[in-house]
Amino acid sequence: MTAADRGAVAGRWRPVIAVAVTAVVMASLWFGHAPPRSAAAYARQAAQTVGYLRSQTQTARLWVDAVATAATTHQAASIALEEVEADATATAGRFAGWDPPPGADPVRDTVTGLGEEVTRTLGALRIAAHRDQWAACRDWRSHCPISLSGWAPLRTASPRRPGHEAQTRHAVRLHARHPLGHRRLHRHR
Amino acid sequence: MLFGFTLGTLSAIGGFIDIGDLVADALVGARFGLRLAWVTVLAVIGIMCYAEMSARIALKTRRPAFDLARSRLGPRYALGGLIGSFLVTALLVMAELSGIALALQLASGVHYLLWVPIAAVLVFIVIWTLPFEATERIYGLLGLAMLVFVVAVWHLNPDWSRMWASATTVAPTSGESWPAYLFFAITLIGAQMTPYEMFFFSSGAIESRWRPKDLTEMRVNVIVGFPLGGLLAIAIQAVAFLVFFDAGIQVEHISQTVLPVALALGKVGLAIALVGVFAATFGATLETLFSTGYDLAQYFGWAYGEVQPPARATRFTTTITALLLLSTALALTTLNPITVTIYAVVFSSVLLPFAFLPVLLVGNDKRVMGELANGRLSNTVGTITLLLSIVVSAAAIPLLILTKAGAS
Amino acid sequence: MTDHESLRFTLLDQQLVDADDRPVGRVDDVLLELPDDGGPPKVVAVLTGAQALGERMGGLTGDVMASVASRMRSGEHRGEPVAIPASLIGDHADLVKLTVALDDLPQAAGLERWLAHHLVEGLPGAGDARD
Amino acid sequence: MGRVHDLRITRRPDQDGRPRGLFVAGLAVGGGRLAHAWGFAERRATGPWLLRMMTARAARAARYLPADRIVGWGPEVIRVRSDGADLPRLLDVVEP
Repeated sequence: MTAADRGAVAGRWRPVIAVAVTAVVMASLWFGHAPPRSAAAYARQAAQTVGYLRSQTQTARLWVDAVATAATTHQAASIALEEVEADATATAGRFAGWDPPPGADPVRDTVTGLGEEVTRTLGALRIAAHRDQWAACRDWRSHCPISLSGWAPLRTASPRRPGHEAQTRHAVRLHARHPLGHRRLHRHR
Repeated sequence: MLFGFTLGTLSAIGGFIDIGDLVADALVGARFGLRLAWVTVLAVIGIMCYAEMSARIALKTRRPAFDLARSRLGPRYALGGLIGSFLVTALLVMAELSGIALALQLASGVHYLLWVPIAAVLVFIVIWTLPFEATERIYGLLGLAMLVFVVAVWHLNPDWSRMWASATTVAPTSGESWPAYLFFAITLIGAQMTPYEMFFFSSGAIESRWRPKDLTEMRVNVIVGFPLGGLLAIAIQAVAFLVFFDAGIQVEHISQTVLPVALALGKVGLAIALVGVFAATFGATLETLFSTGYDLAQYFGWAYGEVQPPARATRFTTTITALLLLSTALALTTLNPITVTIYAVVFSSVLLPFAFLPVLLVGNDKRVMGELANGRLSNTVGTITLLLSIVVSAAAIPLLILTKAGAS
Repeated sequence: MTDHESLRFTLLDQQLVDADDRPVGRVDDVLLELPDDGGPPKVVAVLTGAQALGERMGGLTGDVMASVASRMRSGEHRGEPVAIPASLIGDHADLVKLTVALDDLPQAAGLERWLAHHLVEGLPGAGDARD
Repeated sequence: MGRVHDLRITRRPDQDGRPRGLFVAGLAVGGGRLAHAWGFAERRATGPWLLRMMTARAARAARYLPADRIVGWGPEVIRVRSDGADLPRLLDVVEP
């Protein structure tokens, strides 16, 4: 019984298997964390970063709207705004930490600029929420870096809405230089 | 009869919805709409089959299904499965504890890291003092609060034809890749077909002292409980779809899971949803801890169980306490619970065949099961589910790496 | 009608319980002895505990398991796995039932007793380890 | 002749008819590992179909080797009187 359970193959191949597994694990860790080196990869990351920033801004907007319609407690909304700001800071910081490949400096300027704007706005929002100045929060849309106008939150299920173009303003700017960026930005449609 | 019925049903729902579902369903709904709802349907059918099988084994032998697993897998493979599930559970309990703490944070405004140790102490007290049945009943009942997600779907006035179109499409949404789509399909399977649901449903059958004559009652529980859990899961996907999809919002926090309910039903809805999240994560913490304790105790033949006072099952109690401490420490590292959940459910899906195969074999063992051995339906669905789980298990890690855990 | 059964399904790896149905451990290995008269081998004892299991499995995992388990034990018999004489085995099928109580097997479940005595017993609400 | 996959044990009564202990009645020899591990070689299970089909050939190949035909019991090698061909199939020996 014992011999049968032990299996015959294991012994000789064990070191080979161990090395192979380690190599695959190391490679995949690197794959997960390697900075984008090519212009295309950088543009993809740029588009993804803008997508995240937009997602975070939109989330903040939903919470502010919810407070405005008394649909949520102030505690829950403040917590959510803190989370959103922290996420945006992390998203923007991650992108800013990558060196742009040759010729991608304009992309970096656009996206890091947007990141700074978004984090500043969300930070102001968080402070206003902590001070319980919810009325001020409601006005923030007008100077929000990512346009939110024309986006009716609920009760509209149609995929094509007026104002959609405005949402992807930055996408279009990226598109002018990097077609890939444009494609990635439309992932959420 | 009625009482036993509700108890089992609650256990089925409570077992189904946990942090994995709260995270994965909202994430998937926001990114893919209802285009992965079919995965939930498959997962419900698969888990119903195996939960019924393991409960039937428990009725017949009065021992949990996995008790007989070691002689089928052999000690080596069983040990591999055991170590794997121990690690996955540590991650999962960490995520569940964070889920409890995040629900309390949203309700109170106090930072979640302060709630983590409190949640852990609360869990420990419940393990130590309350009998199994009482705990199961309490969080099962509270878990019904999750039905608020189903109500929210209607209050969001959805375009039903668009929902249907999304639910009947098997393809990624535009801009998403196939690997990402498949990766999230696996995530959903890992979140919804969890081995501990089987453990728990079958242990519940033992602790409620069901006998072979209660077969019908047990089956009714399976047929009602698990589809209800699946309905809740699809409801979470649906509200995330309705609120987040068009806005291009990615789900990164538990607060976003409950946000649609607040938008649809206001503060009351939010409060009920938070109670539901609390109950689901709290119950799941107990369930995952216990199933790992059972797992280990059964492998080595230790005394186990909630029916015995802790001193009669000291190794069992010590193990789950140690696991709880480990998970609390993990939770306090401020690792993002959502990320940890995704990894945990993916690794859990890797281990699925190890959980399914022995149950299928014992269910067919005529010398153990006698007239309660598997019928044709159990075997057909069981075999298909097993094959599916093998495919999922093989594909999970490559897809995890390829999609960078769903990031692209 | 066969009068013999599979060792694999009715003894090895199965749950051991004492006369009062309290869990003792698993049948982690089986000790066979070849009688001098040349008859078939006889099951002398069943071995239980992580040490027996580790020695049976072998390999790195098994060795580690066995040595850890052996270090955790105390008394004159440390170094040998816990053996329960075959004469104490009652019924065996998917459960192996002993004809004695757990308390009469001082070797078995040592960790359980140690933890009960040193760690758990002192805490409130633990119940009594000995009844 | 093949690998030993299982032992068949029996309780042999002594002269007074009291059970005297567990003895090895014979060996289960040959056939695949999985056929034995999954219980198909000794007719414990008849399903599921797919697993049975996977192991059917191996299960038919498994033989029962009674202890009285064994000449030498070694730790690695077991010597047998008679060749393998006339051994009964395990499937035919065990109860249906």
